[in-house]
Amino acid sequence: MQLTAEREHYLNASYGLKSWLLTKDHKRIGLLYLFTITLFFFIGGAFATLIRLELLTPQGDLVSDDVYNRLFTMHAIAMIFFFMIPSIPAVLGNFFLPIMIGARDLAFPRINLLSWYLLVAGGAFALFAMIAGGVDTGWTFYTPYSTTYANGWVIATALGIFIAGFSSILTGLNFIVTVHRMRAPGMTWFRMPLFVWANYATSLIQILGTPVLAVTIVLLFVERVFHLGIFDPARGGDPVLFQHLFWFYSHPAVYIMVLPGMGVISEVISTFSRKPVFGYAFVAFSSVAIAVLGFLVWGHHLFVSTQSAFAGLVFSFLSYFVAIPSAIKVFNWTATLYKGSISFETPMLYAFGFIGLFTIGGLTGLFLAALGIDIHVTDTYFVVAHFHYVMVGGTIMAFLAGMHFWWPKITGRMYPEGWAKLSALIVFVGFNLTFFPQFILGYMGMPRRYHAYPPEFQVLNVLSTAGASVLAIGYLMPMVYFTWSLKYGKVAGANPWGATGLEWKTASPPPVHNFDETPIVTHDAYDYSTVHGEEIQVG
Amino acid sequence: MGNIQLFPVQGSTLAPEVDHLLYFFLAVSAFFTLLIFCAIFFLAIRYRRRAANELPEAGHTGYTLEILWSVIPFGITMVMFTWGASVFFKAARPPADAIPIYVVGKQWMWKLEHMEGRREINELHIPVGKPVRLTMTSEDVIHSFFVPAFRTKQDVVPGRYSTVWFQATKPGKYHLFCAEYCGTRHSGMIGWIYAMEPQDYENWLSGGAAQGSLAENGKKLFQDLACSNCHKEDNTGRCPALPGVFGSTVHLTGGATVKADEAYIRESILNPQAKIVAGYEPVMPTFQGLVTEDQVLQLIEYVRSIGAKPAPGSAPNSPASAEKPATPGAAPAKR
Amino acid sequence: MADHSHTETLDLRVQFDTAEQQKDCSTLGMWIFLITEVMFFGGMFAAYTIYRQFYPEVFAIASTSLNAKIGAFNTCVLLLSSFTMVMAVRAGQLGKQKAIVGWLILTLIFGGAFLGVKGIEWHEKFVEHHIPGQAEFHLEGLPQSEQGHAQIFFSLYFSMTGLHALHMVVGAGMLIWLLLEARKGTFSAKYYTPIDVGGLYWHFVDIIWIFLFPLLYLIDRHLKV
Amino acid sequence: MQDEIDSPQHHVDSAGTYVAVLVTLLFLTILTTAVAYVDLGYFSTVIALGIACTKMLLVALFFMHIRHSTKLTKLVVVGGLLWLAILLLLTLTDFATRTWIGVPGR
Ligand code: HEA
Ligand code: HEA
Ligand code: HEC
Ligand code: CUA
Ligand SMILES: [Cu+2]
Repeated sequence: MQLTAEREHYLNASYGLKSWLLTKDHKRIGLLYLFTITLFFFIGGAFATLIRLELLTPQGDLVSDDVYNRLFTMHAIAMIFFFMIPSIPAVLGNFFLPIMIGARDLAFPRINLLSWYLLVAGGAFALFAMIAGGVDTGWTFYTPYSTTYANGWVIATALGIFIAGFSSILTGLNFIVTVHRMRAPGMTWFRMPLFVWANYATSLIQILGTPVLAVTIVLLFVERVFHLGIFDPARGGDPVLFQHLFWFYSHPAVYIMVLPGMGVISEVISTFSRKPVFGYAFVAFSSVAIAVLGFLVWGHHLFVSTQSAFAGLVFSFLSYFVAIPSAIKVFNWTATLYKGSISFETPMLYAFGFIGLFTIGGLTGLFLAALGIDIHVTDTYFVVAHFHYVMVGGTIMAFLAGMHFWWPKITGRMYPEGWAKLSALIVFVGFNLTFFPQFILGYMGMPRRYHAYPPEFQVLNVLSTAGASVLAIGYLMPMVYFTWSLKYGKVAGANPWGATGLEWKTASPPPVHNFDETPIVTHDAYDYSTVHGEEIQVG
Repeated sequence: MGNIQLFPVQGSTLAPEVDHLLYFFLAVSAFFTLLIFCAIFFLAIRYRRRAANELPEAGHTGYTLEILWSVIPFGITMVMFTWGASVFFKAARPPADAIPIYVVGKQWMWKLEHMEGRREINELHIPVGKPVRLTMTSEDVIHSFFVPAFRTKQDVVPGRYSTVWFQATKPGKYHLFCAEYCGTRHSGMIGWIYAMEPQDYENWLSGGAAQGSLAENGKKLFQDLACSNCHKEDNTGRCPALPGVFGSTVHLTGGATVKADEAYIRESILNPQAKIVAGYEPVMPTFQGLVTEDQVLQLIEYVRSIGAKPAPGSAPNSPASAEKPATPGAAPAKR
Repeated sequence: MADHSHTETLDLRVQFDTAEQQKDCSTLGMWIFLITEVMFFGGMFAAYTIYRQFYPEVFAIASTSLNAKIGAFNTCVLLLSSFTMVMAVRAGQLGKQKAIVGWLILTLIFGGAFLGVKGIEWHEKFVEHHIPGQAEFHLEGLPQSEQGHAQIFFSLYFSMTGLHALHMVVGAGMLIWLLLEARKGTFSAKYYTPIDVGGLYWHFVDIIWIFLFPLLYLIDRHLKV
Repeated sequence: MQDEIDSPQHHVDSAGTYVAVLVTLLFLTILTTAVAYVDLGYFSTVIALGIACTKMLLVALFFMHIRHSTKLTKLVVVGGLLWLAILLLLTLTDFATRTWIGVPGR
């Protein structure tokens, strides 16, 4: 493992725009994804900033109601379909999944590149729609509003999501085949890092769920463009059917968003406690269990939609089953700390943040899954708070944990620890200030997607807006210091954290085909006795 | 704005039930959140890394703990489910003697009609202490009828009827929101519920009954639309007589039966061929496009008013009580 | 394991250790893709099931307006194309270059015939004004008030057969590419994975039609002969 | 390391097998069309779908070589059908129970 500057690695093996745009290297494709989703995160963040500014006062004074509706729609579309769903799997998963199982690349490198292009193409449609005037259907596209009444760029946006969906499907397909067929010698299923398990489970959802979203969009498309009447109430169609099909995908999709994050947390918690994850097998299986059970609960979004009361009962009941594997994970992470050797680098701080905020977000999910409470809080800010807790407090924290954790491996440079810790703190405080008040707002009855609201809700909204500006600073800081570290960061060794995964056994940054020699795996995951005594020299 | 309010008023019989359920959830959540937070905090401090080269023993995983922390949360969630479902079922089934009110949502207003004929827009007056049952539909997109103080809401879907009911406990003025996104002025589709003492309510009702009661208007329509040409009281001719129909079980050609509820009457008017009464020819024309949703509701109310009519709220075969699960599996009124 | 500095060939790309592994990955990849297709059509099957249960009589009458005999004929054409496709795969397994080309051409012809017949059927619908969303839409034998429900049947008919036809067109494109490659002599008994995998796709599209045919043309036809 | 690869697809079926399968498929097509004109009540649907499933099995087992493929491939197929069943059945829990408590919209 030589560390001379001349060593050839995936970044300096070839130069020029073409060498990136036509690359088949999963690591470079991971970075291409990183740029794309960062762009969409800031677009979505800019919309969020405007939403929060508008909600500072009860009157709708900053933008018109029509513009406001477009803002939250495009905020959600940018964030969900073009940032969060590709975020961890397509960036960190792409980069590390093959390395972690000791493969030279994914099974289908060309398809991998294609799926990035599909995301870009889909993103281009969505961006075009945003620039040309936006859409105002809400990210849920409920019919008949979206088919008959909305006058924005519904079709362009829907097409963008459709194309991005194929990107997601192809990534999932690639991962599944890779995990089944490309593992290095000795890498048995129960030696795989939990991050790989989590991405595997995610891929299952991607291939089984996304096609249903695709066909739903197609049916929306033909109804809007060709006036076929599949959901049209005027012809005896049922708009609630649309909601079923939409949520058949979109509920499992929330686990596409959170499972990879959980995988990151497993890696981080283990590394910074120097202990195998407690109950490894349970944590591994719980990922698959969440993926499977996640398909059985979608009707909990339809409790007041005129879905039959009996179906409501079934879906409420099933919803509680997903909570159990999630609980298993949270408890096992906590138990991992017991008798560990815990250090507090930035990734670990984010991991703590994740566990705490995901717990709150998840537990409030249980409120929503209860029929009796949901009839009051559905479509209020309580729901908004719930999902930002799991997605922003959960997944984004995990994404940042992963970015900091693997940054030295990706770039060969350390990020500045002090700044990073500060920004983690700012994100945590800003986040809670933004979204905690929304739980109260929701229970008080403030409906979501409201451009103007009664004055008694103002105080809490002001708090929320204040929090959002703190949060924005917290998110901008990593942008700055990550960029800074590319040039000025301390050069990182192969294994700066004393971690166990195969990715730490190869150089930083890794060579083009990941390993100079195909590794042969002889130990379980997280066997710290294999690294102990090597360079454990953490700042 | 000075007085910060952090909890909504309890304005209905349902509100305390939902709130109790909430307290239970809050307690469970607080317990687990604190448990996790404290555990992380103390473990992280207690086992912080003291030497750079320290390597802790890899512990063993026991099944006991795993089972423990799967089973206990599962037990708790089952309580959550059962309790939540029981509250929901109370909210789903209106009592037999509830006062019927009709609601039509449209972009972006609520149109409400009382049986006695008073019509309101974005305002609803109701008596305290009496259950009220809203039968709702939409003229365009999906809306949702939401009264935070009553802790209940229900989507209002075009082409179908949905039901929500509540019983106000305190006189007062409560927010009415549209909670399902319905387009540009969604946030403007709001109004007020006025819960009044029954006496005041009676006065208010009689105050503006100039437009004629819902059933009276329906009766007039029945004449104007020439329904009465066919549907004669004495059951002569080719058409079934309508008195007594509402709430009864109708036999259809083909052998199925259907309960004559709102949805069935509506279908009979807009889509008469869908279900043909046994012994009759399918000659009734459709009135689709000729009548508005409000008018359909008036016609329904008229048909209801000439249905079996014992003293309100008492007899088991009163129209409203007949709407309870009479014939499960009867040919469903799907839309 | 094998060193990875070897130059990439078609039957052994850098990321794989053995040709066997590569072939296996491709097949597995295609099967997984087919599962996504099952779910894609599944959404429409769900819609179909629900509306059929809503409006059984209307659906029966609307089904009758389709020509079951043409449908059956077309089903046979498609099954024939599946047969020629599997023969092409077999030729690949045996490394018979000429036979591959021949069977692929036959497959294309049958596939094209299917699409042609489908086109004729669609054209008829236009002539008969059975196009949902058009003001002139009218299905004979149904009262005005049921026309909406009939429109839903035809909406499903057009989306399902339309998307199926789209898959056929994609499949035909794939066949043409295979044909060109086969004529260049790319395939051999050692390397015929693309034909194999392409075959899977083609047969899958066939299976979808096997279900569309009874669902759209046959069920409840006896209710109104 | 890979999962078991019990060397799939080295098995070459005879052309006769394929012809036999084709003939069966064509026969079933004609059969299902003919039966559709006969009123068997409820069973008409069952038979139509039963025949379709048989045809699917034939195509999958023979033309798509499921007979000779790995366990994993079989698992993938079964899994896919299971998920289709989830989609259909859970959607039907709503649509099939809409009138159970007799309150419109519940
Ligand atoms: C990453 C995304 C994510 C995740 C992980 C979740 C997780 C969960 N969600 Fe959430 N949800 C969303 C994103 C997510 N959700 C979004 C985006 C929406 C709104 C969409 C829209 O309408 O626009 C939504 C809406 C939503 C609703 C509909 C609300 C409504 O519109 O009325 C419901 C209802 O049941 C729900 C439930 C749940 C449940 C039960 C979980 C569970 O998986 C949570 C499990 C986790 C835990 C339970 C915590 C950890 C466990 C412990 C600490 C142990 C103690 C546990 C017990 C006592 C059981 N969610
Ligand atoms: C992954 C998904 C995701 C993420 C990350 C976020 C992030 C944020 N969201 Fe998002 N949100 C959704 C998904 C997400 N949201 C969804 C699905 C909805 C529902 C939409 C619907 O109803 O259809 C929603 C709706 C929603 C609402 C409710 C709107 C309404 O119902 O009326 C609000 C209101 O506060 C909100 C706020 C925020 C805030 C403050 C953040 C913050 O975390 C964002 C912080 C990030 C930044 C601030 C970026 C930093 C960049 C800059 C500071 C540059 C600024 C530049 C300019 C201003 C030019 N969101
Ligand atoms: C041309 C004659 C005709 C006219 C006009 C007509 N109907 Fe009917 N109606 C019938 C016949 C015949 C039936 C029984 C067959 C059927 O169910 O369609 C019927 C059935 C009904 C039923 C179901 C009765 C039951 O016993 O279940 C209702 C309710 C009804 N009509 C209401 C109306 C209303 C309201 C109007 C006016 C807006 C109207 N009808 C106009 C002929 C007519
Ligand atoms: Cu009506 Cu929102
Ligand atoms: Cu959900």
